[in-house]
Amino acid sequence: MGKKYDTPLLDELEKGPWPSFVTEIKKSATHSNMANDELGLVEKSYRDKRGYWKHGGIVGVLGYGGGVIGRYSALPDEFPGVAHFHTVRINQPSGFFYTTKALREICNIWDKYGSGLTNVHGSTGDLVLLGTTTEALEPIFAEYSSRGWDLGGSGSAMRTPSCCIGAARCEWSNIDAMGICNEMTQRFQDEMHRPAYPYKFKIKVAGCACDCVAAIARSDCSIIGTWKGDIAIDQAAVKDYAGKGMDINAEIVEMCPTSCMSYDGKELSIDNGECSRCMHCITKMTKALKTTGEKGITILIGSKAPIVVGSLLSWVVVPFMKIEPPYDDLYEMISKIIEWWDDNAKPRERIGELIEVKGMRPFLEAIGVPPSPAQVFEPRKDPFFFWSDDDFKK
Amino acid sequence: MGKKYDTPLLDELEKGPWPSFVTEIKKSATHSNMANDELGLVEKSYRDKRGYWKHGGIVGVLGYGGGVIGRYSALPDEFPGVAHFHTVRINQPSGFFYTTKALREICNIWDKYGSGLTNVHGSTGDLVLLGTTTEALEPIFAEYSSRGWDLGGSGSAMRTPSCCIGAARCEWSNIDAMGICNEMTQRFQDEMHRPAYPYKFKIKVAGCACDCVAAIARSDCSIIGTWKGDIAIDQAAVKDYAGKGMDINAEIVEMCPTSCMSYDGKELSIDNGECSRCMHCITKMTKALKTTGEKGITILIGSKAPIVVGSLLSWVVVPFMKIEPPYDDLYEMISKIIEWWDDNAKPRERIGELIEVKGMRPFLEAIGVPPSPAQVFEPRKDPFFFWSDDDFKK
Amino acid sequence: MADLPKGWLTAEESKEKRQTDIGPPHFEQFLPPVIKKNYGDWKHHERLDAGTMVHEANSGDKVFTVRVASPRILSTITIYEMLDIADKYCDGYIRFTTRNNVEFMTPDEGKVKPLKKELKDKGFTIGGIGPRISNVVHTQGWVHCHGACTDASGLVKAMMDEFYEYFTEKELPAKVRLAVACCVNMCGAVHCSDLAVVAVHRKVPSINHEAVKNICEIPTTIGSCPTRAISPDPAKKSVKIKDEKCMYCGNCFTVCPPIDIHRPDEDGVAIVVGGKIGSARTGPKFSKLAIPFIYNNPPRWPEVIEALKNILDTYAKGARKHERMGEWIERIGWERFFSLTGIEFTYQHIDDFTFMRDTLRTSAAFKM
Amino acid sequence: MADLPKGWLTAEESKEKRQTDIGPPHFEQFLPPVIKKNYGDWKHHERLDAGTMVHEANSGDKVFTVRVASPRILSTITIYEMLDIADKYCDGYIRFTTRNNVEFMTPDEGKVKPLKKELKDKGFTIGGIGPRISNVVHTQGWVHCHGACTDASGLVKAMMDEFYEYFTEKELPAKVRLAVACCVNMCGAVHCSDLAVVAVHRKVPSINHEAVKNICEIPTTIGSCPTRAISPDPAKKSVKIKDEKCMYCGNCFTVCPPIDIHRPDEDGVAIVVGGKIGSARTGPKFSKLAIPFIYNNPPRWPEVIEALKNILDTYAKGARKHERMGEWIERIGWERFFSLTGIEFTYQHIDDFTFMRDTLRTSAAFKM
Ligand code: SRM
Ligand code: SRM
Ligand code: SRM
Ligand code: SRM
Ligand code: SF4
Ligand code: SF4
Ligand code: SF4
Ligand code: SF4
Ligand code: SF4
Ligand code: SF4
Ligand code: SF4
Ligand code: SF4
Repeated sequence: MGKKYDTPLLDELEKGPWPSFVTEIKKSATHSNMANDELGLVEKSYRDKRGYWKHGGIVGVLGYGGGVIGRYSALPDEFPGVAHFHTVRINQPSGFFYTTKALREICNIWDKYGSGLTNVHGSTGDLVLLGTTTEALEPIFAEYSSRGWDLGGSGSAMRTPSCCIGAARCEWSNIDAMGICNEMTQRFQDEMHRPAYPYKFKIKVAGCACDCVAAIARSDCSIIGTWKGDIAIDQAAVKDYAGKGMDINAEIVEMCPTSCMSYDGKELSIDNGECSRCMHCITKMTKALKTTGEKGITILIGSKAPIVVGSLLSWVVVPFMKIEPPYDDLYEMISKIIEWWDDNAKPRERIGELIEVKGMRPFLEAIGVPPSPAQVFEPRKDPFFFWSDDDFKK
Repeated sequence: MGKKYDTPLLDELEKGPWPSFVTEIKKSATHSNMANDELGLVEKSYRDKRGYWKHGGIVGVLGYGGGVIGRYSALPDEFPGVAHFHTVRINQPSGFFYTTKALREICNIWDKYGSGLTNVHGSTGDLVLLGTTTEALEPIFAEYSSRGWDLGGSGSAMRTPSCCIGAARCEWSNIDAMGICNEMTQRFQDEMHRPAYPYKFKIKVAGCACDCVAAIARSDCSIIGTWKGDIAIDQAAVKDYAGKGMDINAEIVEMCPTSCMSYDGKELSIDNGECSRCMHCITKMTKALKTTGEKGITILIGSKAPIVVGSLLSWVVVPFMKIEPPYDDLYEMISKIIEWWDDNAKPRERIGELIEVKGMRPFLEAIGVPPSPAQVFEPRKDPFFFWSDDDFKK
Repeated sequence: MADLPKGWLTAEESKEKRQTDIGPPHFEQFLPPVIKKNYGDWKHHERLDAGTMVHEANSGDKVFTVRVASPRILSTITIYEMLDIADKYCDGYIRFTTRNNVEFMTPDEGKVKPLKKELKDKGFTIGGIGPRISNVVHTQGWVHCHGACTDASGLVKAMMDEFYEYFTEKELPAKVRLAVACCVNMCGAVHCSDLAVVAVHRKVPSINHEAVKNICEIPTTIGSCPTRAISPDPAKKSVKIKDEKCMYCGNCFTVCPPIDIHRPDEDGVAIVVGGKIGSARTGPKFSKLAIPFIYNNPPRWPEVIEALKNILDTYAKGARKHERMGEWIERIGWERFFSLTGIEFTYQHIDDFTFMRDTLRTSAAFKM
Repeated sequence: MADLPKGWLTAEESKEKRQTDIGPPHFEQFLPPVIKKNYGDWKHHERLDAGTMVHEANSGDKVFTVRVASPRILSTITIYEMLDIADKYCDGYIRFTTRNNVEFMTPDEGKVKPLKKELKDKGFTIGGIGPRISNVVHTQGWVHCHGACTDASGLVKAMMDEFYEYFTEKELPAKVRLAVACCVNMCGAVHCSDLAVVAVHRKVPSINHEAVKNICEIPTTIGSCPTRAISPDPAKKSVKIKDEKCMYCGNCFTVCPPIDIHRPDEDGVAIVVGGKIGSARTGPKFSKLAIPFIYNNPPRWPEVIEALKNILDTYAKGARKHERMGEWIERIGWERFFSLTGIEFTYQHIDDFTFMRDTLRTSAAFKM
């Protein structure tokens, strides 16, 4: 396909060293009419400072209620190639690893049915295929699913869980983040494909408190690996860091949020009982410090973007839980969490919002988790607290 | 009057070294029938674990709507002496200074008309006379007012302003706290005596951020003395503190919340631009450190107890204001603040609660105060902010 | 008209004598001369002991202050005793503090010792200055208030008997400000104190519908409820309360007395900790819930005293110099506060009211 | 039935081949052998330069990772280019990061240099590791979303051209995580990023009543409004909006398209700062408002870029090593952030929404 539109504004965005999305669209435009019209449409948006997309209609594949975001141009006559421009969300493999063979196959199919444009990956974690038509959906699904790929979530459903690289390559991972993520993705297939929840539900799994997958900020259920035990210190390695110029007092000891470390110029020591397991020292001295003892997870619940009541970060619900493959306990816990939400939420109410309305207690009681100071930064400030009949029986 | 009741429970509270309120009641009971019955009533309360007072009716003196708290016993037949047991609130002199002559006179009058029991002082700051009858109120008022004493506030009115000792005896006072308090008390006489507000309104004045009168926690309008300028250091006095055993690094430098101090074992230095004027270092080294430069006040608004929406601490509204006797500017500012509240509040809505409902902006606009980062710990977190036509004109 | 009690002004006389809107006397006339002279011109001060300090003015003048405890409920008789002492040693001046202690001042160093001796001899308690426990800010209790769900004065007496030495002598890491309130109206400082007691109810109020009908304004009553638990009961021309929504604050009782919140057998107190007021180092802080409930046990509330002592002792052991209760707790973390004190953490501790969002932990880092 | 495009499965074939609920392929088959072998058994790692790190396993094995920028909108053509390189140097394995960078891994140290050379030669940008700016988490923008009130990809391109060196080379005190969202739905990380841009509207939406009547569910529409600005308009069988209450969030538009929130001439972006996600040192933090509004100025939004640069430069100058943007600002205080950056503080900065109570300053201590 040749050049169809003059795009003086977008061309500006091909200048400069950072890889250009305009170049990407142009590349696809060499073989895709859809991508070509996308270029024209976006140029017009740049000129008019506004998008030209209509509200998405409900489109999808047979038996599934999600996985495709319907998208129609507001200017189908002017840009017929993007009259339909749906996206297809494909469940990414946990950890975003691919063989070139697999990814090439994915791309080949997409070249056949779609615009050739992708997002690798979407913000939730899906492999996002950007721009196809309604009639292409069934064959696309058949092509991918027959090769072992399934659609991701959309609508009021479980969304594709996502995770950090975890145990695969990271020495700090307290858990098999990818294993857990994959397992949960598989177990919640039905809930992902047949939206029956009050609203979306996202799971993200991080191997440690660094949270390289932003679980605590962007998932209704945030699973974070942690440990119960001491931080073992390799004093020779400490010396090595000092020798290489690290100012251990300034960079480590004084930055420890609990002030539980000390360094006398020779030996580093940690008052482990006071460590909050924030990860700072470990990240800066990975050769010298190693967690020991029991490994497990903290489950935090409720984070989301600002609509409707302001952004939420996830709240600690289960301070520590031991888990083992095939993660039945975790699956059951998440199921209970979702069940309570499903039973109580209004439509379009996320679980964090619901907990804020109902209070933590009914939620904790429903999922069978006892109160713990780990769940709060500080106790309540007002004297306005409820008593249940149970409390009187005690 | 002799002993009228056995008070085995209260007698327990005469044991132990701390001065006993029971002893006080008994002392008054030697000459007051009211105090005697009070003793019996309170003993009964101790036995039954409950108070025996009815809801206060509205009583007072002619032309005033407040200053007296009506109180009636729930058991007037059993304890006729406390059938009426009203309290009279008297405006304390700012700073709680008295001559023995004046206080003796106050007590003499009270012995004549009341139970002989007092609270010196009430939590708001009034000199509280505890227990009299309705018929005694007019003569009591005549006795006191003819000697220069007036009633305090109650009900939906300005309450008696209160202050720390300030310039009278405290080297840290940036303002004449007592002078300001007295001036405001005088200027708001009408508002104190003729309740016409939506609810109570309290003013407290502290000479510095130590806030020895709890202004920031317990007054709708909290006035706190502050300064713009450097902290002058007397290095000889620093040396003296060190010599006397003060660990200047641990006690001062490391406790400075802005980390703007340093001490090399000899000289103390302060990066004044980064000082938040928290007062810590000054309070611990009063002989070495002294504020210099311009003096003035910070006005904070809104603190109150937890009913209805949880406790509030006052919020910074005017970060810095220069003031001078006779404090016209301050009076006008407070008047504007009250006017906005009076115009907008529902009955029983404190100004802090109203600001929370309306937002800071309309309040600041009404009183003519520009936005300032000093008013917030941090800016908003959500992207949900209003724009007015004025903003577009700019 | 009935006979007036002895010495009372007649109605006529009263009318004649009364003045209005005069406000309090100007403080100036009550200032000791040394204070008046050096007003606004003080140089520095020093704490001489738990109950004595000296202020030095730039003029070189000094004033010595001796602070004495007060039960705040003072009989005129006790006040007269104090005034006599003030006449003898302080040129007829006396002052009270914002925490209701009494201050005796003199510019004459020689008078300090005899003054303190006489105060002690007369049974007064000297102290309250410096890093100690000062007087307790408290409320009316059963002595005077209709709403009281505990007695404030009695609790204060029992507390201060226990903590007596921390007033008169022993130092703590920093000031520890105590407060007691006899209901959640908190007429005092409970909401911002280092260690405080507040009386709480635990049962939904009962309603005397007949009386409500006659006495109460229905919309005001409904509007008074922070949790919107109250709705109209048109049949009874009264109101009804949704049990699950009521958290027993008693605000409805304040505006409508026939809604009775008192249940002597289920009432008691909560203990809160970690508040402060001054902006020194860390800003003002609200008190937070430590123990949600202990039954009223007059006359000396031993369980409450024990609980307070446990918290104070743990603080005294753990805090750094100059570190207030709340600063100590924030440094070690609330999870550690609960493990160190052995206090049980309950559902009640978890905020479900206005500050909920900010108090739930949004971090994977905490102590185990 | 019309002719199928070339190579498409027929409806029949599709039906036959399709499988459901299989989920993604298990990741194991995609792991490079060295990763598979040492899975869960890594010892430590080291950052070799801005785009390279090496992990060492307890077994002694090593894996070298080279990270490459991606515009995230990738044409299949570019992906093929990457795959060819991965075939050549990485035994046919490739990975993407949670911030959409591409990672090339090899256990063979000797391959690292030629790999990097080829990547550079082919125009790829290596970097993003360590205390630098990594890729920008962003959203669809005008490229795909009906709601977009700015273009995300364009902004990202302009930003990263400016900050290019901070990706490829130059260090900052700590990681600086950037994000862009094209509307307040914030499909990404804006709410918890060090420095981020979010598109905002500033005018009350207009309502096409005819269409509302036909398309929208009225109760849902009313319920969607966070500030309860929407009420029924029975006459029009539609809804009306109370202007003073609307803060232009567009949630009504999401559930009811005929409520048009777009006003190209008054739309633009806000800049937020100081968020973070990890719990290292200080807990996760929300981003806070730095600049409430800058007009959309495509294609390169120079005013936005300048504002971001100003903030980044001020941070780079002022922060301590390892100190994230939000940690630096909290250490110096927000009042100082505004004075150092010279950013105007406006009414919009003062929270009047859900966090208002905790963000208003309740302390007499602040910097002047
Ligand atoms: C494609 C994607 C953005 C991207 O460029 O990557 C996306 C795109 C849309 N999001 Fe999102 N969201 C995407 C990740 C997110 C995230 C980030 C995350 O999941 O980690 C968030 C913030 C976290 C959260 O869930 O709160 C997010 C918060 C929202 C919201 C606000 C929801 C809320 O409760 O706060 C909406 C509004 C809605 O659901 O009505 C929304 C709605 C939408 C819709 C469906 C528009 C709409 O109004 O219905 C967008 C479709 C755009 C299009 O035409 O392609 N999207 N959305 C992301 C999904 C790709 C994937 O599957 O991997
Ligand atoms: C590759 C990636 C995980 C993945 O599964 O894709 C990753 C992997 C690592 N992270 Fe991360 N982080 C990754 C996203 C994140 C995120 C999420 C995000 O940015 O959206 C965070 C949270 C950011 C935040 O707090 O706002 C994150 C917070 C950290 C931290 C904690 C930073 C801090 O606040 O101090 C560290 C420790 C450090 O930098 O010293 C870290 C360190 C690391 C490193 C690279 C080690 C290092 O020395 O830099 C990890 C090595 C494990 C490995 O084998 O790769 N990673 N890291 C992600 C790379 C994204 C990218 O392309 O740039
Ligand atoms: C006497 C005193 C307590 C004391 O022992 O010292 C007191 C006593 C009462 N207060 Fe108070 N308040 C007293 C200072 C306070 C303070 C402290 C202060 O002013 O610094 C507060 C907390 C600060 C504040 O204003 O929020 C306080 C917050 C309340 C409240 C809750 C108001 C609110 O908006 O949160 C009420 C309830 C009400 O007004 O209906 C209340 C109501 C009452 C009433 C009038 C009872 C009622 O329900 O109407 C009490 C009468 C008791 C009695 O029978 O004597 N009192 N009240 C204090 C006044 C003495 C004086 O004038 O000096
Ligand atoms: C006398 C009194 C003011 C008054 O007008 O009555 C007072 C006066 C002084 N205060 Fe205060 N404070 C007084 C109540 C308060 C209060 C209010 C309260 O407790 O309700 C506070 C706020 C408490 C809080 O933060 O919770 C208060 C916070 C301070 C502070 C800051 C404490 C800190 O957090 O570090 C200091 C400085 C210090 O202790 O080093 C201080 C220090 C002082 C001293 C005594 C100096 C000293 O070395 O101890 C002041 C001497 C001035 C003077 O000439 O007396 N004063 N001081 C009050 C005595 C009450 C009592 O009988 O115990
Ligand atoms: S979250 Fe922790 S375990 Fe996972 S990649 Fe990041 S640092 Fe490693
Ligand atoms: S993990 Fe964090 S809290 Fe624990 S010792 Fe290291 S820096 Fe300190
Ligand atoms: S508030 Fe400040 S000025 Fe007033 S008495 Fe206390 S320390 Fe002195
Ligand atoms: S007043 Fe406070 S902030 Fe200022 S130097 Fe002293 S301790 Fe530091
Ligand atoms: S706290 Fe409650 S019960 Fe006690 S005096 Fe105040 S209003 Fe009355
Ligand atoms: S006690 Fe409080 S919560 Fe309960 S009904 Fe009355 S006002 Fe409402
Ligand atoms: S941020 Fe808003 S406009 Fe952008 S993709 Fe998400 S929903 Fe669409
Ligand atoms: S834009 Fe938001 S605030 Fe305005 S009417 Fe719509 S939903 Fe309500």
